[in-house]
Amino acid sequence: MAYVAIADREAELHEPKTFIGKYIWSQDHKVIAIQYSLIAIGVGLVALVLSGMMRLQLAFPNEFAFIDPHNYYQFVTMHGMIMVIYLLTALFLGGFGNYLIPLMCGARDMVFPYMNMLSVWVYLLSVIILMASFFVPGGPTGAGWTLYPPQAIMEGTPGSDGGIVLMLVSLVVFIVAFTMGGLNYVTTVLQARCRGMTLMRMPLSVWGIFIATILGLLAFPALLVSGIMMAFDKLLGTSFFMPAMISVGEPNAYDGGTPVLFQHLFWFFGHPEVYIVALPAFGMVSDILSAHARKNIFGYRMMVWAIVAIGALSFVVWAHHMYVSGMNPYFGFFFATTTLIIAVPTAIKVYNWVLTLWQGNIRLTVPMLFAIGFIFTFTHGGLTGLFLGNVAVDMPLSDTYFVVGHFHMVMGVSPVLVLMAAIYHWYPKVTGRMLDETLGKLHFWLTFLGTYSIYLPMHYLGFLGVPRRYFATGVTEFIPESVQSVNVGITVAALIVAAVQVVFLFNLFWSYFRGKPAGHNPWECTTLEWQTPQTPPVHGNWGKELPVVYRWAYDYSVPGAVDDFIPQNKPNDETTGEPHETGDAEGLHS
Amino acid sequence: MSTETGQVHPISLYLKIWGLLFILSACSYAVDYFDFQGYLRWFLIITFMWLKAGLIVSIFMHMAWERMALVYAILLPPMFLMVLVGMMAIEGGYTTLTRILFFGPGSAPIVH
Amino acid sequence: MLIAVVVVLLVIGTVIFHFVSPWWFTPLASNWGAIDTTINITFWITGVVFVAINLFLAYCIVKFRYKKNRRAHYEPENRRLEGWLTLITSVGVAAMLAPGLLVWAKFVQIPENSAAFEAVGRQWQWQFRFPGTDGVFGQVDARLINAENPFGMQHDDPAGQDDILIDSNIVHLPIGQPVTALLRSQDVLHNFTVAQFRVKMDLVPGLVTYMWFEPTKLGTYDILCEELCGIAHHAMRGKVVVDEPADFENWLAGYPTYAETLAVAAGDAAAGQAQYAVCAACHGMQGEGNQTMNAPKLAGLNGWYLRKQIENYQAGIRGTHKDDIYGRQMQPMAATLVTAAAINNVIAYIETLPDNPAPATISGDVTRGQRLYRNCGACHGARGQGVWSVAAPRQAGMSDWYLVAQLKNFQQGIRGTHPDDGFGWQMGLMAEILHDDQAIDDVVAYINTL
Amino acid sequence: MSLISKLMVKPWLAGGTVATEDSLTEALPAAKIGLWLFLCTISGVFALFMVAYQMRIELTTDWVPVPKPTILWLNTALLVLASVAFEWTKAAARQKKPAGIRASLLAGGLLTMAFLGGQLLAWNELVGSGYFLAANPANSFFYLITGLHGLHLIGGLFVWTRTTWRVFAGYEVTLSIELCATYWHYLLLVWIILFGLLLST
Ligand code: HEA
Ligand code: HEA
Ligand code: HEC
Ligand code: CUA
Ligand SMILES: [Cu+2]
Repeated sequence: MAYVAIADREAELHEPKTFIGKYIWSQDHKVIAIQYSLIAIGVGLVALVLSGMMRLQLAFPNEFAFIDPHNYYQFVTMHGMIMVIYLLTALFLGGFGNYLIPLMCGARDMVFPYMNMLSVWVYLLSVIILMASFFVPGGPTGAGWTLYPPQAIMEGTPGSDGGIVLMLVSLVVFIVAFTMGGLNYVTTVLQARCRGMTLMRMPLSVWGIFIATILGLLAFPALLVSGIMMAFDKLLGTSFFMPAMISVGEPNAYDGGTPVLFQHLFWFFGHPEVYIVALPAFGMVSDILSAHARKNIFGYRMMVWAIVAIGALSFVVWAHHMYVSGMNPYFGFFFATTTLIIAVPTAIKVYNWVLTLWQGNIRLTVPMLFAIGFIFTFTHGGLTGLFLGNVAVDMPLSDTYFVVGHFHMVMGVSPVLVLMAAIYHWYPKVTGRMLDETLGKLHFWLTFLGTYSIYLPMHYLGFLGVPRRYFATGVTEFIPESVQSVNVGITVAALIVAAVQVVFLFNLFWSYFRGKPAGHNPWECTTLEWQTPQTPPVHGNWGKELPVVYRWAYDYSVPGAVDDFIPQNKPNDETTGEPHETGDAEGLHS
Repeated sequence: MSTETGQVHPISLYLKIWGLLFILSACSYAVDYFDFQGYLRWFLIITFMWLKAGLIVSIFMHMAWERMALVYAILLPPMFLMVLVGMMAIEGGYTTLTRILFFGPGSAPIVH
Repeated sequence: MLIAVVVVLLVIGTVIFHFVSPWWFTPLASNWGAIDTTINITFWITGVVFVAINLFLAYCIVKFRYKKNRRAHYEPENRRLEGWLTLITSVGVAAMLAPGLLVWAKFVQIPENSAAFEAVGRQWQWQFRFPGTDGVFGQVDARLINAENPFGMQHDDPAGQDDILIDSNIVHLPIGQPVTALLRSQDVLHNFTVAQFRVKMDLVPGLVTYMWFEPTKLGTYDILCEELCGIAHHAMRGKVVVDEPADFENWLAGYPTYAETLAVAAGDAAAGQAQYAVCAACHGMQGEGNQTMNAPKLAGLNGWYLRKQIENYQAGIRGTHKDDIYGRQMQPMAATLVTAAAINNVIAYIETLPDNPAPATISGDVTRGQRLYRNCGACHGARGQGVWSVAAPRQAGMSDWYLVAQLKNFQQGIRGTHPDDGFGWQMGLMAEILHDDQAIDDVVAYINTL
Repeated sequence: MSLISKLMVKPWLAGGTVATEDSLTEALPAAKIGLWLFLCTISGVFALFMVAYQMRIELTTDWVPVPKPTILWLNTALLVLASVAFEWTKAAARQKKPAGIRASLLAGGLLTMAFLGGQLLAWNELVGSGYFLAANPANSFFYLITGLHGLHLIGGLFVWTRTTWRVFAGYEVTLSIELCATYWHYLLLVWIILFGLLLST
């Protein structure tokens, strides 16, 4: 077993001595995970504030002197980009990926700890560069998170000088950071699993993160390529994406390129990207549902295949974002078909989540509430995706608030709910203390109901034809007055939801010092991370000996067993052939 | 099922592969020489390119002696890329067509 | 428990909301009823799935809530069940996809009998072109575009000579006639959307895209740009008026062909001088403006803007609002220029007048004004020089008190709200971002520094 | 066991046993897997540039092919030699011949630097005869693609520097050498494909 030897290379574990070595330049995957998460949540809060500002303008047009079209478009762009890349991608893969992969696979650390450490600092650098663009003349770019040229690099768009350049640089730096981390995650899963942890025994969280990382490694190059070429167009005057055209009434030197090429490249990255944030969420929510329903995940193999299938298919649907972009219209047939096909594996996942609850023994803990909320919102958002995927139906809806409603429902809230579920679920392992339950429930109810009332009405604005990325609708003959009141309602809900995140942050902070001590396995889970000898796990995770895995990750409520869960590292009793009596994994908690 | 590491391959194998590579390169140039046009041209050029790449990867970079999984990992993404390549070829043609139609023959490609 | 109740309530609420909400498609005005039908099919299928899954979810939560003595059922998988679900889902998906693809097949094929018109977009204006009697569009070239040739026509293309050029945000189309919109952009990406027609398509520079539809209802509809195209994206609007064929022909006849636009004689400044005598009474001998008469400075104003405003006054688009006291004075004056040649002559004369900056009379917070001017500069030019392609006039060095007055007019809807005004509404939307009189003073004070 | 049959396993059946499966990547050390993954990623980058290249050429009015300076052939030979040198180093490392390792490793690095220098000369020659970056899409792509390839080699040289230093300091470096060799072969392959593409258009 070659990989065991690798997983057990104690000699190579870099033991930190000083404070700096332990918390700043740490090579411990758990510390790195926390660093990633804190940076991501920090920058995510910026994006949250920006969304609040946008909502203020949309609900009360021209009431707030500090919002004009110039910075409105900057807010939209930065909000979208931060949320998708710098918050969700970083938090799921850099944060949870780092924390969970070694623990769930039974490894001591990532296989390249030094590179892992570099990854987080390079990520921080990319965030700093991004934030710096707020302070250059002209401000950050306002080209929309899709950064379509020619607009993104031409006069008439906010931040078309410094802002867009810093954005591109920041993205390139982010990609470097992601690649360093990503190589680690994939290699660790391939190489450093402990004895007995076969591929099909891995928890779905690991599967989700694993496949998402592979998607990232293959998709980010497309962003890199399009970003570099756009930077050349901007800075060196090449014409990769730029045809002959005028700019503010004057001819310019570009000739011959085509913006459609950029869109193809961007979405060749962009569509897999949305699954990069969805797949880890799919995986983690499966584990959470299973643990709190005290039942094995239903159809484990199908769940794995679905993750793999969704990952693969996501590379051949990109142009469903371009149905009305002026590309060759015959592509519509191909992409509508592939897009709707992708709904089938996704549907299976939804069914299996619900069927996991069926005949379970459901504990309505806070993580479970969030997970149930996820099923609800994701189903809704996925189904609206089917409208958009069907090329003819997309035509009236594209670029309206229907699209905004769709992607906030699938991306702006579903994975976010999973993140929250995951934080409530794994916080006890990370800190040794429980998060406060009352505050947690408050947080859940306001977030869940609040976001639904933000995003549901948006779909209807879209049917009406209200366009997205509009600073103000002004007067049109088909948009009735009542839309304004809908907008006010949405904004009020958004502000409430934003405010309740403060409660959550307070909870995170307060429970760290005052929370109820958690014990080593408060939710009675089977997976390995709950079986560490210490909570929180120390550097090296497993004490003297690596765990050995005897079963899959979902032995909940096994008929005949004493407890309703059997940890993965628990062997059968030699005499009876049945699992050991006690729920404690012996040998590890001495 | 384990493979021995550090195996030694006969020099003759390498020589044969070099030969093949030369033939394939010759084919690539032949495409130019016979002046094939349009999709056929791209199809041929890309096929030869992939064959060459495949040979080099499998022999000189020892892929043929690696495990299944890596082979999958190395073959699948190129397939997606091929979809992209094909689509982009069509897209390029489509764009050129509208340019000739509306912006005049001056916009027609003058190369190839 | 509560969560199950809430899920049920949300499902019921969503369904009720769907049926009672007044926010739904605007009534169809084209032949694309098939799109609406496909959407309805999609609604029924996805709606049933949504309700079924979530009610089942709620049921599970209630039925299988935690009981100390119960064991969950251990069932790793159930291939039969999963197989059936996959099959049903595939059928459901196919039932949505098939009609969708049929509609799309109809959309990509332009019908034989369709007539073509061209919609040209540029930052933040629309223009239109009809092929004229020969039914063929002349070829265009983005490199030829300038204030004199706003369409970028290729001069020597015979097919282009009879093309009808409509340099306005308003277009008319005949009812009952399938039309193909050829879409062309002169700068960045734009998008041509008329909500009532259901179809939309992007305008891409370096490419001509198309879509087709058949207007089926008389009326005036908004054209919106639905592809982010810069700072005034939301202000890039046009109108399409669906007419009876005869009215449409009349309207079209009012616009010049390309050959005719070329034939218009250049203005004669000497002839214009005589006509300017009338204007000089208010605007001053040197066109320097006269605040006591409320007459702004004219010297140095862009010629294309002067022409457009004179035409607006003549057509009653400007200077007819009941609160527009000074505009109403200007209106009869503009009427004294009876012919197009007269207008040209006057403009030619005004262009010869010495351009000295008007004295500054407004003071305000220049730094704040500069921040606000980031928005204005996109159209009026970073140095306030005026930009023909956005139809935005020069501001630097013009009468500042007049700028203030006009901004207030725009804000109060005194200017820019006439239904035939193809440009003013844009400035109206923009003027709204100046929240109070102080902001107006600030931005004008900054303009004075340019 | 193929990947497919691995994915068909019903994991709940073997409860209580230490089910084993041979690793997907058993024979390779982690660093090699990492390198391979990295190569996949950068292959994506190069391949996408080629996609863009191929599409851009398809639609252009203004494509004036860049002359290919003859020095490029020489450079190609240099890079081939560098690659051979690394293969040689590998052999020397396997046979534990320190002198051979040192000589061939140095040769590999120096040949690479010579290649890079040669590329610069080629650029110089083009600029000298008026083929500027932004003048024509063919030029843009030429500089972009060769530049990117060069950057990857420079990145490789950093690792090479570290390896060389460790060789001279007497550490065990067989793995590093193997990684370098793989990387150089890979970049040679990329260069040959790119060069072929540039020549054929
Ligand atoms: C996490 C992110 C995420 C996810 C998972 C998805 C999932 C899907 N998305 Fe979404 N999408 C985005 C994020 C995401 N999307 C974003 C960010 C944008 C906008 C980008 C921008 O322009 O700024 C976007 C835009 C977008 C568009 C472009 C719209 C436009 O611009 O005009 C389209 C069009 O096809 C689309 C389709 C889909 C489809 C078909 C799915 C499918 O995968 C959904 C599958 C799920 C289900 C279908 C639900 C579960 C199934 C069942 C319960 C059973 C169903 C049963 C039957 C059908 C019988 N999405
Ligand atoms: C993950 C992605 C994500 C998330 C979470 C959100 C959250 C929100 N979004 Fe965002 N949005 C986008 C992605 C996202 N958005 C994208 C990609 C665009 C397109 C940009 C473009 O067009 O270029 C967009 C555009 C967009 C628009 C359209 C603007 C326009 O077209 O003119 C609007 C308008 O209302 C809006 C509103 C909101 C609101 C009110 C919230 C929220 O405030 C909702 C309520 C809050 C939460 C659900 C909590 C989330 C908490 C955190 C993010 C912080 C920290 C996390 C932890 C503590 C774990 N968003
Ligand atoms: C989207 C483009 C656009 C933007 C942005 C814009 N304007 Fe204008 N502006 C116009 C157009 C077009 C007109 C001419 C309207 C007409 O033809 O009636 C105009 C006219 C004006 C006039 C009247 C000038 C005259 O001589 O009659 C003033 C004053 C003015 N703008 C000031 C501003 C200020 C101040 C801002 C910034 C807050 C601004 N504009 C932003 C397009 C714009
Ligand atoms: Cu034009 Cu938006
Ligand atoms: Cu997508």
